[in-house]
Amino acid sequence: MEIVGAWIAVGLTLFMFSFLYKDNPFYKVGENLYVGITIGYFVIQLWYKTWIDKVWDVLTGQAHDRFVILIPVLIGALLLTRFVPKIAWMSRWAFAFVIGYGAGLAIPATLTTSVVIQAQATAKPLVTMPDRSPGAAKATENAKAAYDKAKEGAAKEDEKIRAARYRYEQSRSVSEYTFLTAYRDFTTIVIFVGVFCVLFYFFFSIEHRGPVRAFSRVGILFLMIYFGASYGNTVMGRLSLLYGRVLDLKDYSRQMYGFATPVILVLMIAVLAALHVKNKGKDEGHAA
Amino acid sequence: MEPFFRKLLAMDRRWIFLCLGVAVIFPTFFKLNLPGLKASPNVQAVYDLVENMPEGSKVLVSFDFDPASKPELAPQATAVLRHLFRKKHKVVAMGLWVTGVTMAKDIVSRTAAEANAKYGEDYVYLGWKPGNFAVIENMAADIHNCFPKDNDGKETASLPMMKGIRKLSEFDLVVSLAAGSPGIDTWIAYGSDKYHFKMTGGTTAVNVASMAQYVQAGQMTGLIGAMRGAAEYEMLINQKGDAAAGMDAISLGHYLIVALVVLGNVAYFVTRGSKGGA
Amino acid sequence: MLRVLWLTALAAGIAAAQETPSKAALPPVEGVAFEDVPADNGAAIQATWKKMPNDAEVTYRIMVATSENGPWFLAAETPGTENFSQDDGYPFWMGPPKNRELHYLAVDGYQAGEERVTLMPPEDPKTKTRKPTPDYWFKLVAESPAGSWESPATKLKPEWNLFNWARLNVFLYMLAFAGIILAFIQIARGRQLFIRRIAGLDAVDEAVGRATEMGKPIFYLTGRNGITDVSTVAATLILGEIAKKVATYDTTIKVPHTDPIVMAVCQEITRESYIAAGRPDSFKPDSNFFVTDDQFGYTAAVDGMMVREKPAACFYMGYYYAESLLLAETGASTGAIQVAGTDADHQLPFFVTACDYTLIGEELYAAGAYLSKEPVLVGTLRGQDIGKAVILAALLVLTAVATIGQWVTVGGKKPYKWSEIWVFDFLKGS
Amino acid sequence: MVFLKRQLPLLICFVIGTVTALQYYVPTNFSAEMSEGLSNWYIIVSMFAALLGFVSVGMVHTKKIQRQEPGWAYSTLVILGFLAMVIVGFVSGGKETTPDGRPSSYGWLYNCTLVPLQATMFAILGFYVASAAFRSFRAKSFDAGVLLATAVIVLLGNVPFTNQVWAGWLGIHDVAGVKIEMTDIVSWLIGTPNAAARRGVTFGVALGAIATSLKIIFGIERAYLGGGD
Repeated sequence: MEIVGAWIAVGLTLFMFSFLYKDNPFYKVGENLYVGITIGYFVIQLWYKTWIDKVWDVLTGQAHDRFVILIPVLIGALLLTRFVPKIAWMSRWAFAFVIGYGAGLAIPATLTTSVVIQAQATAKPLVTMPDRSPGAAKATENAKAAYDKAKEGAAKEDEKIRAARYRYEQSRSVSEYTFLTAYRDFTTIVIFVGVFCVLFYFFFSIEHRGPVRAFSRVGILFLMIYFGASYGNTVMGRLSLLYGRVLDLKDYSRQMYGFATPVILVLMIAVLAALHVKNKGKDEGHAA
Repeated sequence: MEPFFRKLLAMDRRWIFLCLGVAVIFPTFFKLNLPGLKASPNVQAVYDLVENMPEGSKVLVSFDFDPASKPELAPQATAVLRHLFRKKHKVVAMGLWVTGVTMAKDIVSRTAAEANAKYGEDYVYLGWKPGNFAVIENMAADIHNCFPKDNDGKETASLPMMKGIRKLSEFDLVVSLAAGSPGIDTWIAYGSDKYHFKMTGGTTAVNVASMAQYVQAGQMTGLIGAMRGAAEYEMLINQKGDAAAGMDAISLGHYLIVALVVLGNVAYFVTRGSKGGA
Repeated sequence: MLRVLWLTALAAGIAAAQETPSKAALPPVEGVAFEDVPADNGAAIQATWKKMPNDAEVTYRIMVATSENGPWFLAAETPGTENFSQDDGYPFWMGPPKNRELHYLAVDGYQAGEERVTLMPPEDPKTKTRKPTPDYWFKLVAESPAGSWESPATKLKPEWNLFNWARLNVFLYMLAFAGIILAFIQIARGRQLFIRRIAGLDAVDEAVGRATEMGKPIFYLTGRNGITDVSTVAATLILGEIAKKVATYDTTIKVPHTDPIVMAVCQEITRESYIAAGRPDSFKPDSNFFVTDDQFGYTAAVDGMMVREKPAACFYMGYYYAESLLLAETGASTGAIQVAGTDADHQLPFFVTACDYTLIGEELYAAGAYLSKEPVLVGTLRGQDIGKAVILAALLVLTAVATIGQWVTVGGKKPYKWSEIWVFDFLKGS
Repeated sequence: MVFLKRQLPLLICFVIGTVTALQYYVPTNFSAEMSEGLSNWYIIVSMFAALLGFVSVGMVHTKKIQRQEPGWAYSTLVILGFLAMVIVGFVSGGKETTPDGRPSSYGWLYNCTLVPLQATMFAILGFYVASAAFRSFRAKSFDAGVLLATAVIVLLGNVPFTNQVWAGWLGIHDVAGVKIEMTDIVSWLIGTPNAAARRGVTFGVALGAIATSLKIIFGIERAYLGGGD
């Protein structure tokens, strides 16, 4: 079974990869299978994890209010009236439930998570005054003592000293205005300016002229940094996925899987080459 | 110079595919073990969180991804679960993405077996339910009602570990490993911001930039980003896995792409001067 | 929200509960009050009492009983130096005044032997009902090596409340924003509201002009989402505008589709544009055509067309997924002018680098509203603008307050983060 | 009839939407139970919603097969894949593993078809990213230049080895006890200016989403009713 599985997995992987050469029958086979298999998997999950678990077991159970569960089943069934043109309008009741519930839940949740809390995290003191309380001074003193001790104790263990120094610098940045405090303030300021200017950029009720233009220009630059970071990371993501496939293919080229990868690869190249020769001369626009 | 660049720009892109293929495949045969990996603050924060929780804390791990993101998120899940089991925390696993159910089960049972964790006492795998945010809302009220049975059809209420866990807010930590939405943002908006539990997670590279704001606002503690984050986590728990092995290939790929961007732009600027516009 | 202290060292607690007897008396604790916790489901009560001079040595315990004479059980315990009202977790408009002068402790259950009993009886999992909450008696016990003191018992029943006052701010924001949106949609129905010219739309004119000069077609893509998606709607509206220009200059436009419904809508829109431009005869119904609903199949087909026909301009409006990269790259390699507009922020980087102009996120909706003058769109856009203006103003004011709060002192001493307590509570998500 | 077809859905939407939105502000047990009940209903209705999608995909493909449209043979694969998965699913009782811990036929089919197909779908993009990096990512304007510069920094910083080079050769890495390495620069870029920009976008998107939700509840946005009377 395992070997058969390996051959299928390798075959389908290479089918999909063949899209790199161009859109071809192998790719189409893989893709259409994918659609069918995903739906099949989904249906099984729905059957066992939702229908049996949450509907059937309840109906056949003992709870005195068990028939209430028929209400959502009825609503769900109404959705399917979409396929019966005459009574398709009944599906609107079900859509009204689904969409109304989603919208109602989304309003307070979005307001809290994406507006109120985000605003709270932006509005911070742009300059932090040092905490002059005896407690803070004491904490710094202790951290310094620990740092000194670490320096004496372990001459070689660089990492420990560094950690102790880090803690010392951290608490010193609370009780005094140090480089770290300035760095944190700088970060706060950048966040504030960034959020402010980006919001300005997406402001459509006034013309972007004069100082408004300056703000929105800064906003664009922030957006570009966001897109740049996003781009850089996307590359990492795609490469990771590619690596994952390569690793699997390599794994399956071993003897225990009957050299699945090289064999199928050679076969596919042969077929594609044959197709290429056959189609030569015909109008053939490949995916550039 | 100019004709050369012009030719370069006009070459078939399948040559570039080939270069990338070589860059990614080469390190899988010849280990380079490039040094320099260091835990980033966000990964360290997740590690510290798990490390410093008292033994036996209740942790929910939500697998919000499917095989499409497996190379990135499976190593994260493995590393985090290993750490959780090592610290003897009680793990409840589940998922919001349907096509990830079986994959998640594999990961959970494999890491649990490594740590000799017992099903039902040390960990539970609840599986999946449709409805995205509604699942979170439902779990906040009553997990036993939301998942009447676990993934294998055992009554949830009959599992000893689940006796003490009824509501989302009873978890000491919720970890969402998400490849998109529903994922971390759903858990924050419909879960932690409303029902107040500690939230952390990991995400794919594509989503790292979008999740940064939640970390900055303190809505979640730390964030494991992509395969690199997984490699860092593996380093922190001192157990190398798939991610650490993959970093070489990814690294070469990165350098190749940087080189391509630079080369492409040089070519663009050199050739642009002569014949207005590319 | 509630800062409830669980008793873990229950042995000590039970011991204390049973031998409260006569040690030397401590001075009476002032201001002891037991109240129902505001804005909960009736699960908890809260106790407050004043900070006392000898707090450093004192341990406070809250005892609970179901009858006036006991038996008394330990509900919560705190050293005298901890648990003040400033940490009660409520915004300033709720609960006791926030400071370090008043002790605060919330209680929702007690320890009876091994068992933890909640004040609100638990739900019976079978019948899904609860017994009614009984009356409870509470007292505060202060204990120190020097002696002990206990307050008289207070009878109290935790009650449920109808409104969660801690979420009052979010409630008000919701009402206000709903009002603004509905009002502006109404206003926009009555008169024109100003929307600034979207810079990217200038590029559209240029692109159409260029296509006319070169005598090559224009490709217009409406994205991969259905007609219910806001970005698709915006894309169809912009298509209408471009089709008008195309009709006027008599160039060709090609709109490959991946959704039959969107195609039908776009066909209609294109036809109307040709009529509006006064050239109904040159309208070709097959300028909108269906390719396939499959993601990469569609992409490969469109890429192939681009390579063959070398369009003068390509427009990518609407929502895109991973295919954005392939489309924009192929378009760029054919040398076409490319204008994109999408709210798919994962795809924006690819469009920005590969296209000559990109409408970013909401700019796409704004462009649609700007061109169509549709009252609902325009009104919503203006309403959202007001929302943004409010956020901008709030950020400015609150940041100023927070920054100034770093220097200002009130009453001769630095108050406990007053700016955060007073102003930032408005921004608390509870 | 018009009431049933048009007004009633709007009314249902309004009532459900308002009740759900207000539930957030009501702390009583009844409110919690209602939320639990509604979410449970929603989960069950979601099942049918998913079915709705499947049935339409199925209908498209069966139609193709019946009419023998071009590419109809591929459509049979959709049906075939679906049937294969459903049959093994029912045979295995929906369980991924047999009692002795080995993969069941359902788990097996999942691992050797769904996993490689889905994973490869997006792995292909790795190649396209590379070719696009060379052929179309241009610093056409100052803005695009900023984007590319950030991207290059993030790309380089994402490689651990760059860090080695940075710390070892350049040596500028120790400020106030904090090692500033390539990783930290990337972390800062992502955690600060990127987070700020993203938050600015989030405000707009969130307000847009709330506005849409409000319009749905108040019956201004009624695209879900579909066409017809």
